[in-house]
Amino acid sequence: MKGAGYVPRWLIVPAVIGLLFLLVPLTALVARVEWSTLIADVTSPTALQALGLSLGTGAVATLVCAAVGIPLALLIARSSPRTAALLRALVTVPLVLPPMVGGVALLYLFGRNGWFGALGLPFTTTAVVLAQVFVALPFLVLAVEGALRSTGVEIERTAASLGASRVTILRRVTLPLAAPGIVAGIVLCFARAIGEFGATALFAGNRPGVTQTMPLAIYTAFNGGGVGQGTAVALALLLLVTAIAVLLLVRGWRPPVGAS
Amino acid sequence: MKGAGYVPRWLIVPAVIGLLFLLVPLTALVARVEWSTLIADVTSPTALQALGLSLGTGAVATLVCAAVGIPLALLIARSSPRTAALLRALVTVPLVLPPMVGGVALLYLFGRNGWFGALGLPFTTTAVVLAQVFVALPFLVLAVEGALRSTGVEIERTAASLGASRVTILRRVTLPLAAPGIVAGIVLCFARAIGEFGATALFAGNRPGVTQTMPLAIYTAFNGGGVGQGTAVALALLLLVTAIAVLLLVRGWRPPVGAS
Amino acid sequence: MSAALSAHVVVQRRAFRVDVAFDVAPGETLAIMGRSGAGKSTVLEALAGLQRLDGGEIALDGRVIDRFAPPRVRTDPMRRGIVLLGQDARLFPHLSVRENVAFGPRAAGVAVADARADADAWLARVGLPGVGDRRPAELSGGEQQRVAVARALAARPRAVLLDEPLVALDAVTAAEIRTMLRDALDGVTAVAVTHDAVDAAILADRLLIVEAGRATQLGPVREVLSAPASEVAARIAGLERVDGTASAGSWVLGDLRLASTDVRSRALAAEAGRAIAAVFRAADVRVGESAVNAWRARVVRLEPTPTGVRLLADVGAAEIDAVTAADLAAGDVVTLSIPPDRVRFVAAS
Amino acid sequence: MSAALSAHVVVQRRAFRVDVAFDVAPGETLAIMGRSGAGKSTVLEALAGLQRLDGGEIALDGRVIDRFAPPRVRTDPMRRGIVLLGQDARLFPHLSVRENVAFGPRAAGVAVADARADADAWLARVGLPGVGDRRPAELSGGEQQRVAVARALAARPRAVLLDEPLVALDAVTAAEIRTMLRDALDGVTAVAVTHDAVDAAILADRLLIVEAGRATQLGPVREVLSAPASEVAARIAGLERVDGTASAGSWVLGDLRLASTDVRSRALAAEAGRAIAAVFRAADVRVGESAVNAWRARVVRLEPTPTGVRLLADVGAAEIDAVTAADLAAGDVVTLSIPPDRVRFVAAS
Amino acid sequence: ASSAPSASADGLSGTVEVYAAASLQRSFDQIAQAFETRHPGVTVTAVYDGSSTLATQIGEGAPADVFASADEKNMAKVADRAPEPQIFAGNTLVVAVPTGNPGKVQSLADLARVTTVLCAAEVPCGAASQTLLSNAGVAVTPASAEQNVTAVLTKVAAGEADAGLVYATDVVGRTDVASIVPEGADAVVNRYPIAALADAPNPAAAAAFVDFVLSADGQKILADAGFRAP
Ligand SMILES: Nc1ncnc2c1ncn2[C@@H]1O[C@H](COP(=O)(O)OP(=O)(O)OP(=O)(O)O)[C@@H](O)[C@H]1O
Ligand SMILES: Nc1ncnc2c1ncn2[C@@H]1O[C@H](COP(=O)(O)OP(=O)(O)OP(=O)(O)O)[C@@H](O)[C@H]1O
Ligand code: MOO
Ligand SMILES: [Mg+2]
Ligand SMILES: [Mg+2]
Repeated sequence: MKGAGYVPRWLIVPAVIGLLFLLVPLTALVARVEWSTLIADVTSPTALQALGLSLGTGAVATLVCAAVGIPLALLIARSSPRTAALLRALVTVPLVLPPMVGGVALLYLFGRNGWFGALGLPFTTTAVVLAQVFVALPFLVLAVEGALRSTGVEIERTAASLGASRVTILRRVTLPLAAPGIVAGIVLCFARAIGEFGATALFAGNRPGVTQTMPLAIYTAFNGGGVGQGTAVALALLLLVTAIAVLLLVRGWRPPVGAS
Repeated sequence: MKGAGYVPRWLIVPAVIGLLFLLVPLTALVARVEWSTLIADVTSPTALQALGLSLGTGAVATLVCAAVGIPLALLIARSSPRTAALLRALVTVPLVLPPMVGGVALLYLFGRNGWFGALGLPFTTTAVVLAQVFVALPFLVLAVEGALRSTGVEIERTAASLGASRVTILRRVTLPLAAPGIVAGIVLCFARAIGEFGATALFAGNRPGVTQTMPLAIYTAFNGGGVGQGTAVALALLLLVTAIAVLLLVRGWRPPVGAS
Repeated sequence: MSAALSAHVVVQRRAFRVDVAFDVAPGETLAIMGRSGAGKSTVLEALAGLQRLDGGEIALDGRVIDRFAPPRVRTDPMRRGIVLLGQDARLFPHLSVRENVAFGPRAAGVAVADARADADAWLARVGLPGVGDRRPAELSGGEQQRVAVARALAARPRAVLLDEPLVALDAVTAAEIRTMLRDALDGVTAVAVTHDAVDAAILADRLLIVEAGRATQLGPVREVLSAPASEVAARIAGLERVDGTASAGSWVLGDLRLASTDVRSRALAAEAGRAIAAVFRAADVRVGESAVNAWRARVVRLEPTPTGVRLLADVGAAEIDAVTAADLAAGDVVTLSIPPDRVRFVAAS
Repeated sequence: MSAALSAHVVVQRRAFRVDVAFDVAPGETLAIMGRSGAGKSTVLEALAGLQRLDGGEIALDGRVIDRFAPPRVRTDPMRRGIVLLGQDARLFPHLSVRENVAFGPRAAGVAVADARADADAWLARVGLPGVGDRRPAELSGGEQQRVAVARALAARPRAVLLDEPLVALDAVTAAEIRTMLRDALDGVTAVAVTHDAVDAAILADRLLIVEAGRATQLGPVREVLSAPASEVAARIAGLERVDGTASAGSWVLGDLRLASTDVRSRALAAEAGRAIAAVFRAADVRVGESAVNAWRARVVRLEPTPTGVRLLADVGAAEIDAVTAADLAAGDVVTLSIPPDRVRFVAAS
Repeated sequence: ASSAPSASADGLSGTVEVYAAASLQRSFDQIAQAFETRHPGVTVTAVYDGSSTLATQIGEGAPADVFASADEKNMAKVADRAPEPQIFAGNTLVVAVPTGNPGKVQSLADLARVTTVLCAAEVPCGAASQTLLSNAGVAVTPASAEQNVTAVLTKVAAGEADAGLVYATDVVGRTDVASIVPEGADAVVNRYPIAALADAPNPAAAAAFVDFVLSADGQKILADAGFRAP
């Protein structure tokens, strides 16, 4: 893409309003940080344990989402318009549910009395990952599907007529061309997984070191906290900064030019 | 787009696994429905009031998100790679925060003692909309931005050289070409707004008829419910079915061919 | 390596129907020419497997790779061993030029280093050494076209389909690539769609004329171009074609009478009353009196040409120099003539 | 309505630099020809405002619309009143064909019904009545190209830039569209990039030859095409060009000596020792002895042409019929000749 | 609960997983510490959340050893796993107001006048609030029916609400809210049951923990946090 497009300049006004609306509340949050206890708060074993758990489960959940979500997105993108509309609606369903309800559903399914109760999943770290996958997968699928649809099939046909197998086409044409959308989907997915609270709280519980991720630690701190819930705010900041660092790292990575 | 692309057939396996993982928990939910009280539960004044409020605030929040989010997505999509990466990271930030923290931030900002306390927003329906916008806007922006980037600027340049003003280009070329992505973004945004719980609970509170949306009603029912939490499950189903109906309606709508 | 191709392609596109059948011998090149929208690209896409058949069948070395009637067959494009160079270059935008050209060999399992060396060699052959590291978007239109040619040929297919491979190239470059293509297609089964009779003459063994979805003429290139069976075929060959009647060894239209020194033409013209067409090059027509093969015509229009003026008359056309044209205007009556060794007669319907 | 265009375009693209200056009078059409990658499209994109200048300036009717040096000016493409028909058709995929053509008028504020009627009229002019309701993807390559032509012209710009408007069209359709374009461009300021000397001759008043980013020749079309200043210009015009020396009113190269009946040519050749080039059409060269303007040459290659054979000799080339060619093979020595009224001399450097 | 028990002086070992209502968080953190000091071989893991959430999880097989609920209703939900609950504490309501008491709230009656937030009637503190207000004959339309006490406190502390009804234990040690003990508060006591679960992974430690909560040491910590004796 060379040069700029042509967009009405006054659109900057609503754009900046939107951006400010997202960012100013966070500055209000920062304004409430108790700087005196910040270091202690964010370096407490609870905080670090929760952070590690969040990053670990978030990463695994994102991998799982990519592994099943990209194929699902491909399936939808390459289906007939009718089938695609149906599949897309089905994928959107879990999105609509408050995560807590999703957590209840997972608990019913995998709980003691559930169909898969024998697996003994609830209240384990695996359950955290499952809860995150459940809430984050739709975001990945819908974002990737959009990208795949707009890259179109013409270029796949060209590759096919050059003798490339389906796997080669996928690896060297379809996925690289949809890469911006896939990266966007993975970012959405990871961010959603990292921030997930409701489903985790119900399905995995709030067990320090096992299922207590950052959002649950924040919630716990918030419930138990005294003045200004300083610890909760500090933990929220920690989560934010870490997540941004991870995201910038991911975004900064680009496939090497002309790679084969 | 004519004909099919070329995708390895075995990808259907992970795709179906992904789809099942999203859908089977919901059937577990349905299995717990108490059919005897279902009708009464979903037709109770509380349920219907909450549903109406959810749909109304969700729709308004989606409109607001579209009004500021599409310009923001355009801004990002047409920025230099560096600026775009930064803006994208900023937009992703609120995504990472557990919604509850977002609600606290909003409360700090718009609360009586906050910078914008004079507006008197908390405990109003407006606050519900704001909370929904805060959590849903990033999804819309990131999805739309991906779509805009992949449509590229070449076709905008063609339109410009045919004498179309920036507004005309936006209206007749840029937005229509990105339409699939925009629809996807709006769906994501609406779904997320409808399902929003944490930020609403903290920032807007839980006033039946004013700020008690479906997720809050579900949670309230869940807290008050007996062993089976029948009412909560019934309300969750009601939310699901309604949302799917709305989404299918939106998805079913297509711009008329050759419209001008 | 090169395969025999046998095709009967039937494709229905809305009201438009393509129904064309032909065979290509192993190593042979068949050119397809026809007007815009005649169905040429549709035929190539069907051969490549990118367009579903609505009838007929396609076989490679006797093995059916596509058949409409039961038992249906539909081999995937990548399993046909046929490479299509489409009408749009459609380079992979995310790959370097070198990786674009190396794509086919890589897909066929050639080692990376070998495929790249091969790609560089092909880029040199299409006159683009040193652009391997660029992205397709950093090339001019003609350069992209040439990379697409290199990419198609580098895949070393059992049969190659070229849809207007020399379009968007200037005369000099086109001549170079044409020569390169002729060598590269030597011994390779190929079908090439072109709008330029020069391409057909140099690249192909036989020429198929397609009009409105139907094959109207198929034969050795020289034969089709020198004896075009239709107005369209004549115009494609750069010839004038005027329908008349055979009479006493000559072509006759009203008062006009043309003789030919060509043996086959005279044989045709011997059957009195037979519908025949006179075929000649406008460049061979002279303005001015002549003992034989002269006719009076009214000037319809005068059009500049690169080296002179093209005179369109109510019967025939001439290419004349600017000096001669200076005295003429539309509506004038002039005498045109053509040497008998420059006229051919062909059967008309 | 039509504007005077004055341009000095400097664009740097990596190592490649375009630096070309020219004026176009109101209503005039300028053709640009040159080899693939010479910088032609870059010039048009700069004029349209889609390519940033790295030097020079562009003015329309004396008003600067683009200038590199301070005070910098850079008018948006949509405010220039210049329409570019790019090398790719780039139709709007989401709009019907009719809406594509109506896009320019609609953007200019024409009422919907009028713009549509206008679009239908333009579609008829490019030979595509009745396709208005289709999507661009449902058209053949040549049909898309014609829709793009219609879309550009329908916008009724103050100046129109055409990048290879007749590419991808068969000879018959190209001739029709060429005639249509000639009428449509009558009185419209236009710059047309083409690879076909016929286009230049018919459409343009003047012709600019661009080589490797530089203008090497600019003048009335006929003049440039008949007296090409370079090998490239000659090949573009479809001419042979052989460098030699003036000697006693003739062109001389070693033993070879050619005379011309052309007055200006003889004047040039009168200056003994001056470097001059002989320019002629291969089609005018005959095989066989002749009293004047004959030379012996070795056959380098024989190439089929649509109507005969092209003989490439070590000096010059000839287009001969197949019968003559049958006796020849590469390496043979033949006598070639050309009538003195078919040779021109031009100054060489 | 999952780690293998290892022998210690009193024979107790391993971990004991305590599921406790959110309002017990601060006192149970102290109790856990004291319990661990008493039984060095045992590690206490406390999981805090709303009582109904915990009850649902225990019903679905959460690996809990002990459940301490904020009300008897939620304890009753898991009757099959917690057959013998014992009341270990009581809690009463106070009126929380922002520091400085901008609404000049003096009594329950003032709650009808100012912006008031209450717990939703469905959660334990909400049910208690309803009882307290109707006993006093005050009709309050809350600005919000919050899902838990923390939400009520947050809104009061932020100055959003002029008053809210919370547990006496919630305001202990907080400087951003002041509290007023309303008339009739003593009459509405919320009773907290605790039970060692029947299928506790570590039944001995579970029983010991329950005993400790009911012991004088446990009761002392609870009393310091503002709880009443059962
Ligand atoms: N983005 C780019 N980066 C670097 N070089 C470029 C870029 N775009 C074009 N070029 C080079 O600039 C030169 C001029 O390109 P241009 O497209 O103007 O050629 P052209 O004369 O239109 O050729 P053609 O007849 O093949 O279309 C070419 O050599 C091309 O390789
Ligand atoms: N998707 C489609 N739907 C309907 N008609 C189509 C479609 N694609 C092509 N056509 C029509 O089919 C006919 C043949 O198209 P095709 O592309 O084969 O032509 P072509 O001979 O290659 O022409 P050109 O020389 O212009 O490329 C054209 O008349 C075109 O309008
Ligand atoms: O301690 Mo509770 O269960 O939040 O009322
Ligand atoms: Mg075609
Ligand atoms: Mg070009």
